[in-house]
Amino acid sequence: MTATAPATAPVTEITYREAMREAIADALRRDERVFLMGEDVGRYGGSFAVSLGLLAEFGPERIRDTPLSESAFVGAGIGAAMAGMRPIVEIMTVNFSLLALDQILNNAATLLHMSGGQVNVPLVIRMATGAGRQVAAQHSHSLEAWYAHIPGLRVIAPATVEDARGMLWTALQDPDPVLIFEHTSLYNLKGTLPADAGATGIDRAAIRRPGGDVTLIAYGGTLTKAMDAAERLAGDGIGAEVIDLRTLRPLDDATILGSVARTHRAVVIDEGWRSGSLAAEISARIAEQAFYDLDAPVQRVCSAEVPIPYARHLEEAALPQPEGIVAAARAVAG
Amino acid sequence: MTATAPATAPVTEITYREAMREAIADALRRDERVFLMGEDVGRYGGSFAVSLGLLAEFGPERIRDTPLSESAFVGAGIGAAMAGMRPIVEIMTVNFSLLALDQILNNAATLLHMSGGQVNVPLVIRMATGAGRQVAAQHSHSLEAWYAHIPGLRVIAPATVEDARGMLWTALQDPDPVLIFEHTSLYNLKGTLPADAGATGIDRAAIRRPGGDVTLIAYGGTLTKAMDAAERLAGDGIGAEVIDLRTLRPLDDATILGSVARTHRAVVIDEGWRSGSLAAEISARIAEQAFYDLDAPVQRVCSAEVPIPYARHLEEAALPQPEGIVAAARAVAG
Amino acid sequence: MSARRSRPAATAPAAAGTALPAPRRAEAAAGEPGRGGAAGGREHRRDLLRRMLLVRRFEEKCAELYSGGEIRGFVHLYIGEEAVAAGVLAALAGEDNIVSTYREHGHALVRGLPLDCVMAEMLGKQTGCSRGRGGSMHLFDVSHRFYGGNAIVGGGLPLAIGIALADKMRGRQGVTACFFGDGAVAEGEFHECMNLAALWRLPVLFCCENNFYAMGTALERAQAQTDLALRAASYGMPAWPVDGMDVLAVEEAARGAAEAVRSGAGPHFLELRTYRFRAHSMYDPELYRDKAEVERWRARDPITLLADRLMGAGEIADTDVAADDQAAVRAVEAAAEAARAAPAEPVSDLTRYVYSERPA
Amino acid sequence: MSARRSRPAATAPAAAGTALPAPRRAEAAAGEPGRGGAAGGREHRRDLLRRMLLVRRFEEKCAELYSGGEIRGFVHLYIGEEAVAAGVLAALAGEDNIVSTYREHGHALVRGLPLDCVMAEMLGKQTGCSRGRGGSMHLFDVSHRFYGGNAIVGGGLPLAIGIALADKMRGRQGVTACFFGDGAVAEGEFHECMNLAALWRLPVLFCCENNFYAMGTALERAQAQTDLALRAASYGMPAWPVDGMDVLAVEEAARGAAEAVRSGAGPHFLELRTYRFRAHSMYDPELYRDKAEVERWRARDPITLLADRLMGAGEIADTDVAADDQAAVRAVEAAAEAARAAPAEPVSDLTRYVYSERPA
Ligand SMILES: Cc1ncc(C[n+]2csc(CCOP(=O)(O)OP(=O)(O)O)c2C)c(N)n1
Ligand SMILES: Cc1ncc(C[n+]2csc(CCOP(=O)(O)OP(=O)(O)O)c2C)c(N)n1
Ligand SMILES: [Mg+2]
Ligand SMILES: [Mg+2]
Repeated sequence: MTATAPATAPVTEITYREAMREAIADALRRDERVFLMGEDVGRYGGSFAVSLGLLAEFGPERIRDTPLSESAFVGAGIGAAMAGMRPIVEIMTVNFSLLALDQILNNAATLLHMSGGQVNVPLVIRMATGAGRQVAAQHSHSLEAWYAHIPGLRVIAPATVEDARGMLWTALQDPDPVLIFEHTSLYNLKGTLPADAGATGIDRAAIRRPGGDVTLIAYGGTLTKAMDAAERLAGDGIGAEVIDLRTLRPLDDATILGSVARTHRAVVIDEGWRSGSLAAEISARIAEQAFYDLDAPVQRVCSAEVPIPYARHLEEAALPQPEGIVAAARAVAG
Repeated sequence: MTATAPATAPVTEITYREAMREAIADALRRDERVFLMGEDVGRYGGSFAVSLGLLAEFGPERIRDTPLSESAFVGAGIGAAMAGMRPIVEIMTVNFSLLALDQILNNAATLLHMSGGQVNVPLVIRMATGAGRQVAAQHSHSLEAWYAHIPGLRVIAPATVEDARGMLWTALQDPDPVLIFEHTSLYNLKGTLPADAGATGIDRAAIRRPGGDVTLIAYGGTLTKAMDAAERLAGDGIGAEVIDLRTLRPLDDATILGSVARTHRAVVIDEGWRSGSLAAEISARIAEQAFYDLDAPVQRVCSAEVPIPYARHLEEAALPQPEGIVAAARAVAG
Repeated sequence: MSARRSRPAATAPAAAGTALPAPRRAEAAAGEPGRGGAAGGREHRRDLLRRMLLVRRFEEKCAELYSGGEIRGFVHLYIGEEAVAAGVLAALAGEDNIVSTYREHGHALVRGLPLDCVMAEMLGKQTGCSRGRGGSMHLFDVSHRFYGGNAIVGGGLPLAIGIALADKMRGRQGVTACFFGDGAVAEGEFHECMNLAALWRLPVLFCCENNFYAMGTALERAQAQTDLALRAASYGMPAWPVDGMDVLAVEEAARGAAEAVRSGAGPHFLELRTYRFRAHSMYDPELYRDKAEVERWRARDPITLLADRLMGAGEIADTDVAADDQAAVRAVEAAAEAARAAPAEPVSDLTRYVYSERPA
Repeated sequence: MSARRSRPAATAPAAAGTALPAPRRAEAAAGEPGRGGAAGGREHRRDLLRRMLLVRRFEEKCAELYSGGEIRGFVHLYIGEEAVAAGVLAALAGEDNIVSTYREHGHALVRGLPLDCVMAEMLGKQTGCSRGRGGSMHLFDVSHRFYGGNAIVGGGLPLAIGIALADKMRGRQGVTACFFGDGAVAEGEFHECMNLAALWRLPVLFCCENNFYAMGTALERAQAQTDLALRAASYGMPAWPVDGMDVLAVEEAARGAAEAVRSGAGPHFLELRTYRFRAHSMYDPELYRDKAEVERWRARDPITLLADRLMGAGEIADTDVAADDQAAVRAVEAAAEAARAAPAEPVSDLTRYVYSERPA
């Protein structure tokens, strides 16, 4: 696994979408076993334009458009991985991944164990996730928690341009299935990257902003909101440390607990519905392992327990917002 | 909703399986809109023999065998409920429910909200759940936590003969979709019922054994294990209060928190994999709402994070057992 | 009507143009959108034109409001496909049920959902037919037996099966029309539902809107068997391809099929060959098809086709068309104004309708 | 061989009995189970008999061990269906891949998985082919390209598609044989996989074991179209029904189809008509079929059929059959003893193989 390139390399401005595209193109160039497969990844250019232009460079065998058959093409990715390829399967959004969930749980995640260690599934599945674009109930799911529940999977959520560029290659080196969640609100995020940016680790959470009074734990689409909240809290003299989980399974307990040991207070921000959210797992872990460190109960800022509505004001009210994070942080820090 | 019959009625011994069958037959007799639909519910008699004999009494229209098409027949149940029927859809086991999950989440749970209150889905879905019979990785799931995450659903888990007899009718009166999880280890459970046993509530948890030192929270297949552990703990002079959740969504916070307020200690027992389990949600809620009541961190006794293996000794080691519950209870109570 | 593709033993389709039997016709209010009215008459044909014009102008207004940021989310326009909704729904009665997709504005309007409610829904207002919660992809109106847009490709098919099953079990007359695209045919649910409907002889009218693309994926790159009527016929149900740009052909085919379904002959399938003139949704560079192809199809614009035909036959004058068009434009403008002025659902009601409201 | 059911334009099946081309035959160790050996020869036919006997005696032993509580969980016996595994696998080479179902003991044994390993897996031992983690429904042996039993009906089909896709992309010779039951045909995944395989012309040999029941559900109560070869042919792939009780017919059909697949003609489909003589799994009161039906099928026991034929042709004597049978019984007994004596996986290794072990 290559470390991030030194800061001396020339730096370019790039969007999250472009960084992801670069990562895919790079993998296709470096390893002939890699191919990209999914609905409209080719001629259409990807429903979020991530794969735009790749068909021209790599051709229809390796930028492989599929019919609307989520179970079959995800399962085909599993089979192809078993047989020596390194597929990147794109499920257009997490909303449609339910149709492939049986394949992911009962085959991808399970074959290695069930076969007594014989059958590896070196597969990467990418999917867009999350709400915030007024696409209503059936298109706004955040089901990362479900996937993070499954033994045998690794689940990651790049939330920065650097990770969009760097996590894919590392995921492709993993002998086991890796799921990558890309929050749709991030695709237009801009950032800078060294021209020779390479792979990043996929094992550890990152502290995106240090602070001593309260730990804000976020991932994917909620990271920017947490950073925003931390900025506002700083105005009030509250030092918020912001953790970007990066990896949702396995969770990086050490980074989380280390921070809580310093701040004694935590707020978990998660776009999933509150009951049964990933935030619940994190809250439970902190309480289990750092009970005596805590000065206040861990707070969760999650989505309201409602199918996400279309109307803008209702959708905004349903999702975690910086105001809510600030309020929760003040409540525990106060 | 009828209350449980008075204890003066004659009492019969009955299994959980028979109680469930009685409940179905009773519903079919009382309401002509009710029908049972699923794989092998008719001629085969139900894969767990729950519906054995019902075909003869009610005929193939109302005891409706389906092809192996989980998505279609669950969705058909939703449609039939929308159009005025009161279907009981049986998914043979939770393992196959993944194939119907899109219908359950994106239609059953969501239609009412998405239609601005117009489309009700008065549907009951029953499914067998759980491990313990050496049926290996693909047939041993406990995914109640996933379903309990979904707004719009009500999720219940009868763990006693009385509830097997009583919860279905109440569920059928609900204007919204209700999922019933039946742990396969319970079907042979024996109990007594008054001959005129009727409906029971589906809103509240039940305290199955009172105790003052520690609260054991269980549901479905783990209730017997918790009761067993409580018995052993009593031998050590530790009074364990055992809560049977009964309803997994919405959770009955009042009963849980009321008990913890008395005992100051809690152990949650859940056959789901630990990370992202329902136990995590319960643990997080207790910590959030009863932080200052707790004398020790909430403990979770869950399944090991491994696809459930076939070999008996491995399977036993993977699942929650009374010994582990006793140890966890001693750890918090000690 | 095109050749029948069903395998033997299936019931013959009812003769084209068969009049609706009395009981059902009595139920249908003449002239109301979505009801047949005097099938075959001159006024009826002009009504078909009016309905298509209404849909066209509505869609154009949506595109405008989308550019202005008043409509958001995913919006899938029906422009070019109007003859399908207008033709199929003209063959249905009030007792029939409709299940649709995310590209359902046309179905909703032709079915007779109040224009104001549909427009208000597009703007996410309380007066919207789904109280602003659904938006473009989730129009509902139970009073019109319009069971919604559905944004999961294929997701509506099982619902249609179930509604039809309920009707059958309750002995209720009623055809359930289920719309879906060519893309849905690749989904597993399509297969499960075709089989179940045929096996149980359910009163479903499957209306496959074959516009030859699923987003950017051309039919022949998605289907080993591109003859979709043949695919459906393989389940043993009568199935026809229909010229989906010719509203009269659509209505005729739909009427025959609906009659057969109604008479207990089990599910029927129409492959309605049509084309979308615009992007898949609002953002779409349309890299996957060339302009010439689009132009070829535009030359068969269903509205122009019908208008020319009626004018050619001397049934209407060009001034009639202009008048109908202006009426559509005005109605749509008024609806947009009303929607703008309409109240928003209060945020305090966010969690209403997650569960039913019960008497306290 | 029965009539071909494919639609036009599909490649003609290879002539029955075509010899394997040299490179592949060189790979196959003669006489090893699962390899063709001298196709068509007397010794080969006796091998087929031996393989079927081995499966039969293995299954009977499993039933016995299940009653004794030494085997647990779900066990689905293959008794009555042996000709399918024996015939199909005789037509495959070592380079070919197998994907199977939960009723896969027969496929595993005929493919040549070591008897001891298979039996040890049944008993959940460390020496089992899946180290005791899989049990009856999850036999695996990657060295034999045996990619497992799969306990989700239809769940193996996408895997087979994917393995075949990888072979095709890598330019690797190899047919992927995918076994599944008649019940799986109703699942959505079946449809998605038929379409994908046909669309991409993948080298898959679909082997539908039609035993006319899915648990207690008779084919005609599950399928609107009960001619399953016709169903498959509707995707534009060559498909035949085959007498699945006649091992020679199965082998012949499979050889022709496998040759065609290998030569790049895309997926082929065999509907192997067979019958299970016993319960679906170990507990099953068999309320759904009558004894007379079972007896009719038992009269065509595939082992007796072949033995009688070979004896009738004077190829073997009844003493040969008895000797082969006794050899099978002895082998199975020895395997059971070895499995009993084998060690269990230590509990401390419970969480091994959830993730791959990495060099520290
Ligand atoms: C299960 C599922 N997969 C993918 C999508 C994304 N998607 C939305 S519309 C569409 C194309 C559908 O094409 P078709 O069925 O032909 O309908 P059309 O848009 O042409 O009317 C896709 C892929 C979805 N909504 N649902
Ligand atoms: C998706 C799914 N649904 C239901 C089951 C339960 N089940 C196991 S085997 C079986 C019958 C399958 O029949 P068929 O495919 O004909 O195979 P056979 O058992 O006859 O060999 C059923 C319903 C399952 N394992 N997977
Ligand atoms: Mg289309
Ligand atoms: Mg079968």
